[in-house]
Amino acid sequence: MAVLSDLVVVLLLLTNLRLLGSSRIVACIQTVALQAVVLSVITLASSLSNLTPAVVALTLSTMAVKGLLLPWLLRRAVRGVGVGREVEPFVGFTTSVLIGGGLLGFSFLISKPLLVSAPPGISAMLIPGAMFTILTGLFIVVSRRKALTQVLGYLVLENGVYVFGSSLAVEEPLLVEMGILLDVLVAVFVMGIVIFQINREFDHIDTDKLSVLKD
Amino acid sequence: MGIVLLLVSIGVLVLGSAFCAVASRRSRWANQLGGVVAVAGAIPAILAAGHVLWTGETEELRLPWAVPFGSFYTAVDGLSAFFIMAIAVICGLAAMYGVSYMRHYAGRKNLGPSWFFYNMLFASMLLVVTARNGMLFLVAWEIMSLASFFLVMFDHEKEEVREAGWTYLVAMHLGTAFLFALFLLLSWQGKTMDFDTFGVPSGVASGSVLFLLAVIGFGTKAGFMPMHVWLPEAHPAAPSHVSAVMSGVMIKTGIYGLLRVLTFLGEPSTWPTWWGWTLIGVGAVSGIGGVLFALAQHDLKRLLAYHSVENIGIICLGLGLWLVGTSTDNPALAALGLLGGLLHVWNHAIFKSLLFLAAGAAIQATGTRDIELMGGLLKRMRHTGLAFIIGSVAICGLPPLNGFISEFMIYVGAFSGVTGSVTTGATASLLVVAALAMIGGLAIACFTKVIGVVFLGEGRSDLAKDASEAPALMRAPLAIMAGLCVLIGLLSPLVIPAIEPATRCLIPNSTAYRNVGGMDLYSLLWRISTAFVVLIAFIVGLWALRRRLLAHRTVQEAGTWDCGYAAPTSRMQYTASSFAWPILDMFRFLLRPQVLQQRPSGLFPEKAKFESHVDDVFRKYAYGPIFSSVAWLADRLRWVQQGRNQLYVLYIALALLTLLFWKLGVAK
Amino acid sequence: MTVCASILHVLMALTLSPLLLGVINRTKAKFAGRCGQPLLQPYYDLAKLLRKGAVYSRTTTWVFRAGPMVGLAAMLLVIGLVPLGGVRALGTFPGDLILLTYALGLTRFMTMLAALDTGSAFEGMGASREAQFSLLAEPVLLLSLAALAICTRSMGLSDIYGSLHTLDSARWVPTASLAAAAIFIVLLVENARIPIDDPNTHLELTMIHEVMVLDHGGVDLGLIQYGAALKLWVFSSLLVGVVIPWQIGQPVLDLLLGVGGIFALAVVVGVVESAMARLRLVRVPQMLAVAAVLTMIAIIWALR
Amino acid sequence: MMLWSVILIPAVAGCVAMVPPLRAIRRMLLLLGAVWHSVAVVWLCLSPAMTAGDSWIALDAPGKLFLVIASALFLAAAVYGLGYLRKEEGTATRGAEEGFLFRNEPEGIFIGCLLLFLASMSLVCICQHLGLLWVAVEATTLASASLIGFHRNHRSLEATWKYLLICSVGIAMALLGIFFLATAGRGHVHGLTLTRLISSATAMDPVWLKAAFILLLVGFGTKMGLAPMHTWLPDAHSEAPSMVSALLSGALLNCAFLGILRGHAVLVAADLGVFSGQLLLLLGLLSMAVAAVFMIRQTDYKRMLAYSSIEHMGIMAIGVGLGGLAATGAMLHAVNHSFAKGLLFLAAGNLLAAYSTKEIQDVRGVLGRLPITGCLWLVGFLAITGSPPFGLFVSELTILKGAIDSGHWITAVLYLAALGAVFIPMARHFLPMAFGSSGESSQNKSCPLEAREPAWSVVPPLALGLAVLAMGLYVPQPLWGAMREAAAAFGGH
Repeated sequence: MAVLSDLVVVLLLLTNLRLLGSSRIVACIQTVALQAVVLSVITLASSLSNLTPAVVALTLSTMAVKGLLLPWLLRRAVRGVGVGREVEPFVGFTTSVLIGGGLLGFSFLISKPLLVSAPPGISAMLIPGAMFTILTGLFIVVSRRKALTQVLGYLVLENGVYVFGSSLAVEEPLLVEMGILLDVLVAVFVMGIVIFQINREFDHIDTDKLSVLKD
Repeated sequence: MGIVLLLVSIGVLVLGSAFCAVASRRSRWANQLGGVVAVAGAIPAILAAGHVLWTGETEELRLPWAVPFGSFYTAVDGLSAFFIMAIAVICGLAAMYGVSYMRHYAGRKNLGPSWFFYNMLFASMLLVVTARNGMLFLVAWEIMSLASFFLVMFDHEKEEVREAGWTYLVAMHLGTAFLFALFLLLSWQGKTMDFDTFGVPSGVASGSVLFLLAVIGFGTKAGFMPMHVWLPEAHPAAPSHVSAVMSGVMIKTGIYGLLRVLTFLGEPSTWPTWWGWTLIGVGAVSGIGGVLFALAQHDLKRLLAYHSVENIGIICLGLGLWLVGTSTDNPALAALGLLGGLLHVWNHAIFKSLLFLAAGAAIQATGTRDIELMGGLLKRMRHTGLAFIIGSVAICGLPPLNGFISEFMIYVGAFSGVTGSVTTGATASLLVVAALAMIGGLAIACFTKVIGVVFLGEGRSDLAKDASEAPALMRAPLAIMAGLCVLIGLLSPLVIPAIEPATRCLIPNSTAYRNVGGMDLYSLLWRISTAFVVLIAFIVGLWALRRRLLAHRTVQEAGTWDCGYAAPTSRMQYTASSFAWPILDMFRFLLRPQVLQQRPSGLFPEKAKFESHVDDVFRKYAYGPIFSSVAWLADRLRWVQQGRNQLYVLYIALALLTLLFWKLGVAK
Repeated sequence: MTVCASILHVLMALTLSPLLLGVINRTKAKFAGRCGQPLLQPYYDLAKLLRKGAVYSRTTTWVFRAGPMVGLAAMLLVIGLVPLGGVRALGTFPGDLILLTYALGLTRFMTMLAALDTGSAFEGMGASREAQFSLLAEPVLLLSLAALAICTRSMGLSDIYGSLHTLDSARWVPTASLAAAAIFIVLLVENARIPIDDPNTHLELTMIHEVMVLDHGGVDLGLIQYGAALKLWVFSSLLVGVVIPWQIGQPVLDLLLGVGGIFALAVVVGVVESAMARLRLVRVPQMLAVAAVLTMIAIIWALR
Repeated sequence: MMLWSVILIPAVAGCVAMVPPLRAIRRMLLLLGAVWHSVAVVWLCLSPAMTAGDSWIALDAPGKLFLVIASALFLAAAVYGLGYLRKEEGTATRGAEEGFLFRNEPEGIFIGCLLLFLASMSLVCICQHLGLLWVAVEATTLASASLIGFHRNHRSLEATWKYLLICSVGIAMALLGIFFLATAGRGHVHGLTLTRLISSATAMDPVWLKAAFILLLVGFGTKMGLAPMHTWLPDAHSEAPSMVSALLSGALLNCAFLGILRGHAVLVAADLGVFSGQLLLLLGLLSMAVAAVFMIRQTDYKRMLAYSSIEHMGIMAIGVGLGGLAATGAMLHAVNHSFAKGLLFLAAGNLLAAYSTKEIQDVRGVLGRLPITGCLWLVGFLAITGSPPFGLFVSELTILKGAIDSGHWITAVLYLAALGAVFIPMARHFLPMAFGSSGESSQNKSCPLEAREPAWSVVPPLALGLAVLAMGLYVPQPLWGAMREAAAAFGGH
């Protein structure tokens, strides 16, 4: 059982590395979708012992929203905005992957004291995995130029948090989980709208140009 | 009875000021109203102060006030009454003057607000000296600062006025910050901030810390030398009757605060001697520095403002002697220093307001503040000129006026310290004597300059040549104040008892001053009064003699003897710059004067020019650099906010990781 | 008895003080090898001036007329305050030295105003110099008197001078001599004697006191000159009280001794005037600074 | 029931307002929503306090406090907004900076989002369940995003974008923190309602608790505008319409603060109050310093106000961090600051309308041209800098007294220094704007010298100003008691 969940976590790590490595935005979107599937599997795996309908519903809806709806939205955005790939990010892709390795180690490091007093019965890989996903998300937001990529980064971050929540935290009431999911959905939706409008205002979404407001 | 009267007057003032604000649509009407309100407020306050000074007993009143730590706890004791008297008299007289002075603006400006703030200033000053609760005091204190700030801003169309206002506000605010700390320490862990719960928090902060906080906080308001920078900016900017009030009484509230706080600092005998030394040092610096800077000014009101710094210095010297006396157990030194200092508070209030008001009249008549453009005004403004000369004689501490009395008492105190046995007292006293003598000489130089250049000789510009005497309503206060100068000068033994209640708040049951060098203080003062009377008698006698001698002789008019030069013009008169230059030159190391001069050259030189200008060295070489360097630093730091989203998110991430690292000890 | 002596002293001061000027002039004349003006010349001048009419500049105001009167009145007051050696002053009280100094200040103040009232460039110049020098001279005088006060532990001039010689010499001699030197310098400055100022020069640019009274004439000038004479008497008696090292204890004799001393001092001044040249104006402050230092030393010694 | 109405009525009204054909009743809806909300809140305050129990929705003392603030401020903003929208109505407006034309977003969406914003803020105030709290806070972000982007020029869009991204990322951290809390309580606590967490706080695992608080602090701190996570705040406040800025800085920041307070309460209950207090102190002082630094050379008066909000958030954080008396002061300060800042932002809106510039040096002589606004501007300046007789003086002094009485000398000194350091540049920038003659500045040749001040533009700020003044002169016992009660929720007294 633990082996299975460990393997899934490893899969999660790999998706992160792929995100760091690839420059094509569509590919990234697919990866994020894949990640969504993976983490819903994790949720299932972590609560196999007591499989309530609520959990199932939640997992399915997560898969639906994060795995299908959001990617679809984002792809539309990509088509609408018409940017294919992330050109010249602040940090090159090879470097990003290397840094990703570093982040992985780092996340293991900061997870250690937490693991010491972690509640029993969860795989040792999970906390570092979640941490690593969160860090990856942050890193993408920080290191990429395109607004769309940053949205993706935000999604990855969100996924990391979600992994943590759904697997570690006690069974959340369905309402809250749904609320969280809804928020994420709307957030991405609004971001998409803003990106559209920005695109209309200055026919590009290169966030470099979005630094007029400063001191 | 006294306190009730006082609250009545405060009420009158607050209500009246509200009416002024409402009436601001009709400017002239608001002007009349404001003056009336101020006078109406002054009368009960004077009665209250008089009553308390006469009976000498403290009256207090406690009302609840729903503000944390606050209560409406007011009391009038000798010290309060002493200051109330000064405040009420000066504010009332200045208001009379102001009505006529402001009429001049009625067409162009809306006078309602200005009177609103004037009366608020008056009321808040009364409240400051009667408040017995920290919150109440601080609120009154800040209202006082703000009201005076808005009065300073009266002419806010002028750039320099706005600059002055800013300087003033900032100085006041920073000073008040120290007062916050001071009061909170005094009321340490108290549920309320009533004064009767105040005390030195043992084990938390020593009395010396509190003393220094008080000296800085209140000194900023009083204008002690390093913190005085706002004073020469703000006073010239304000309308003259406001300058009179600010310089005459408002800065004295700083002295009041210092004295009041000293009463919380435990048994006087336990005070360290260096407190007294501090005050004496501050006093010497403020006194000499103030008069030196005054000597260098060409702006009449700026000059007078610097003289306020000087006189605050003199007061400080007196108080310093008091502290040294108490701590070295030299009662005569203490009592005389305190009496002299307090009397000088009154005297300075009178003659400095007198000077400001007279100066205001001259400025309104000529339309300039630059003394180099005035001259010969005594012929056109006889009464104003006379008042100004009387004020000058008083402020120089010359007999037979009131200035001499207070300085004399400080001197005598110092001498009794010198001739005493304790040497610390002696050294301090000698410092005081030297400083006072120095100040006296410089003051004489400065005021001969002012009178000579402004009122004597011939008009130096057309502005001065067609000046005309001020209206009666403006001259009446001058007359009253001048009369007070003479009265206090001649009848000093009758004035001292009015100060004793105040001193009793600070030196309980001390009659030390009854013995000065083996003579009772009162009989000593009576002798001085006799001497003054004799002096006046001589003058009158000589005047009669001269009249008899000239009775049957020819008295004719002619041009000034100019060593054979036929056609002297008014431009050939000695300028203020030239008059002051030798002295400025002696002190150039301190004043750093900038000379603007064009030497005569060639056989038939066309024109020559000499002008000296002195900036406030503290503003220019101390505060200015600090401010600009901070601004520079801030500029360097602005790249932090440079518009990149990525960077901003990075900040968040870094903050998070650092905190996790630091707090969870992951590092180790 | 002592009171009679005091009154006598005042009367002598009022009557004899112009004679001092005469003595000084005579001494200078003798040194110059001239026979010089009669001793009583100052009296003749005064008498003549008082009989004259007056010419006033159109520029001037009442200040110009008040100047001489107030000045003289203040000097008369001072005469009543100054003791002469053992002879007590007419009026004395603790701290009268302050009144004395400030009365002199009043004289100076009014003289300067009167000078400025004429609007003449020269008189303005004179007033400016007067202000500069006097602001140094006044503290020196006050502090040197303070030194004596410390020495004798008393605050009234008469007590100071009366008790000075009763102390043991080791305590008062150094202080007194230093103070005396300082007072002598102040005397020269305040009374416009060479080497500070030349009372009978005719070059306005170089003058201090004289230039301030250029525009006065007749009665006013008379009052001024009489005032100047009294001023010389006052300073002389302040100095003599210190330098004459013994007192008889018999007031009238003390008075005669003191007056003798004053005239001797006048001769000394005359000698100095004929022996020395006039200093450059820039040197005067330095001279006063020296005096200040002397008083400082005197005080330190007294406090020791 | 009443409690639910506080959320639902605005929410429904908002949704209705978004329906295109209803343009007629739209503004009416806005007003109704605001008025209803405030009526309901008053009713709630008067009705006896309910015990939170285990319910998700309950009105405890801190929630009540912040709810009152939000409601009052929203009412003022709504009244102001009606006039504002009437003015903005029309095809296109000219941008203040670059001066090109742009089209505002549809009024329906704006009003709708305003009401939804109110609803979500009310939810934040009254919800007792941390997960729900997070949902609500994120909802406020989403609702306010389109308010900030009301003028669809590229400056406001940029601001919106930054706001969205930074806040979403930050809030995500907060969510993680909440999960950490849950994990810390695993085995002892079930569910994330405050009462449960607090009751069994001592049994929780300290390491996870600490980590949780750090995450909450950083996450909600981003929303609250604590340095160094404050970066979105100046942009958003300067680009949003003025009454939106007023809501953001007066109500929204408080809501975020409430999130931190909840976490702090749990830690206090677990005897880790010192730990969380220290962190709050640290970030508070840092925020004050940052605000001071960026005010010195500020050229845009709305950004200036934004930085002052950062400063005051710092002050509140310090107060709460100190605990005890200071915490009570912080609660008082929250009220005072919201009103004063609301007043200033609304006044700033009038300035922007009259001078059509945000540059400080182009605005001169307001007293001459807009007398009432000028006075309000000065009053606001004095109030926000904590001069008597205004409320902020009382609260700032209370916090200082708390610091001194508890012997936090360094904090007290730094706090005073920071107050001074903020005052100087503010005076530098505010005074020349109010005073002087309006002929001096370059811009205002364009618009008429005697601009008129309609009632809607001065009455709301005037009301707020009077409120602040009253708070400074009269803090009745019930009010003070309420503050103490609110502070008591996290170790104040």
